[in-house]
Amino acid sequence: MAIDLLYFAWIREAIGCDGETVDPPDNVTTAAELIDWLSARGDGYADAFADKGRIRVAIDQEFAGLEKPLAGAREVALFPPVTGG
Amino acid sequence: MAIDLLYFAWIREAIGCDGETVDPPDNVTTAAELIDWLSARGDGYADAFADKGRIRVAIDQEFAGLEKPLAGAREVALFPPVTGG
Amino acid sequence: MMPVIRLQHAVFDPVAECAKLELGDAGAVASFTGLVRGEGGLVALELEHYPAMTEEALKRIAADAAGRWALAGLTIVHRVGRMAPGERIVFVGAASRHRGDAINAMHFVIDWLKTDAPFWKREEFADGHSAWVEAREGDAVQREKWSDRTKKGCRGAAPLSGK
Amino acid sequence: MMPVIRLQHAVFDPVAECAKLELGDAGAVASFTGLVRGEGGLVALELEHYPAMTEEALKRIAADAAGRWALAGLTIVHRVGRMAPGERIVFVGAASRHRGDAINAMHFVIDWLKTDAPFWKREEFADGHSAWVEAREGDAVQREKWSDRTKKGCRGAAPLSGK
Repeated sequence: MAIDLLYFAWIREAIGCDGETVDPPDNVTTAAELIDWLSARGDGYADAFADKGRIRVAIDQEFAGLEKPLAGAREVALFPPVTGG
Repeated sequence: MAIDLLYFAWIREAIGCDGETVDPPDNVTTAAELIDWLSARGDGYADAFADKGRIRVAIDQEFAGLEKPLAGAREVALFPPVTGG
Repeated sequence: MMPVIRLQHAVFDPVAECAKLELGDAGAVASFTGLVRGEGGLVALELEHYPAMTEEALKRIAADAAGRWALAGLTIVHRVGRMAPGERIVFVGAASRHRGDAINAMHFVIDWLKTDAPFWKREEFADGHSAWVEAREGDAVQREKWSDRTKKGCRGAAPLSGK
Repeated sequence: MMPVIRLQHAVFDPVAECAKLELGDAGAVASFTGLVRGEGGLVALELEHYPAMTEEALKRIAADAAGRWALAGLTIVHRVGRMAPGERIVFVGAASRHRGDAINAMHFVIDWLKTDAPFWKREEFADGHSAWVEAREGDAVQREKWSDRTKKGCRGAAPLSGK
């Protein structure tokens, strides 16, 4: 099923776009698996996701752990630890 | 030896003046004893100092406990618990 | 009490924000203002955010604060986009009858803003280079302190900042 | 860092106070403003103080705060005399590189002001009666919390407010 991906900060810069729509295979069931699948797409992705410990996720605009099932998610955002305020 | 007394807030109101110079006898050696000696001077004083637990003291412009020796103090202030800020 | 939450590109005036909080006759107003520091040759700060999520995240933090302390008013103003040294980035103000409630609510909100709102800072320097600000582990630690202090309304989620 | 301490009859403007703290490029400014509440038919608040001692007491509290936290600026403005509902009584502002330092220093100063500075409040009401404000035991308790948190610079004197 199609998922809208959003990238922020240096993840956006490494990948070279601020988002895209993807249709990952059925064996991609969590954010962590989605990241692994994306990393195989090319250098920019591999660079962006080289250290999974530095990646944070929001699924359908709710912060989530990397192991949370995507379970029909429409929008997944991948970004570094937040630094606002 | 002469001591300048200063009264604040409802202690000032009960006594009816904001200060005076007194010369207590030698057996008045602490703020607590000074308060007892003053209380014998009349109704206003007795009212002001009826509850010693509600009296705070500064000796020569330093906050002090009631039992602190006056030891040559020049200025003693008697007042209720502070309520600023 | 309806929290006031504003996300904006434009500069803002904390005076106006505080004045509104003071008008509530609550007696105690605490505020925090974060500004862009111009040190190390910094010429600009760029604040990126996740538009679809940001306001919701701020509302949630505000609601958590309102659930923990007796507040007469709560205001969060957060800028996004490009800003210059000396400009204000964020304002948090809280009003209450009790100074402790106003101060703690303000402190809570700014701590949680640092860890639970989707903002990212990039610094641009005079020599042309730029760098994304790294999350500080201390922010996650500071945020966690609040779970010890008051239970009511605690969300208990993992911090999004830090390692 | 030289604390700014002002004791005055005149109304003051927290804007001007905050602006000075913001100019220091410290990045974090926390402030507290206490105002006269107009509830219960209150028409005026009279603030009496011990002129020869007050400024020294404020200086000492400011020095204690400066000894505990890394501050770029610290401002205390306290009014004395007669004031109307809605008017500001006290302002405490602290600037630091670290938000925690600015917020904690501000919180410390206002807590200690409540217990260790020679001010007394009298409230006047619309029906003509007036009453001295009673010290709140909570103020002494709140003030004592600081002795647990940081040892450095702690004076350890008994609270002057409370029972």
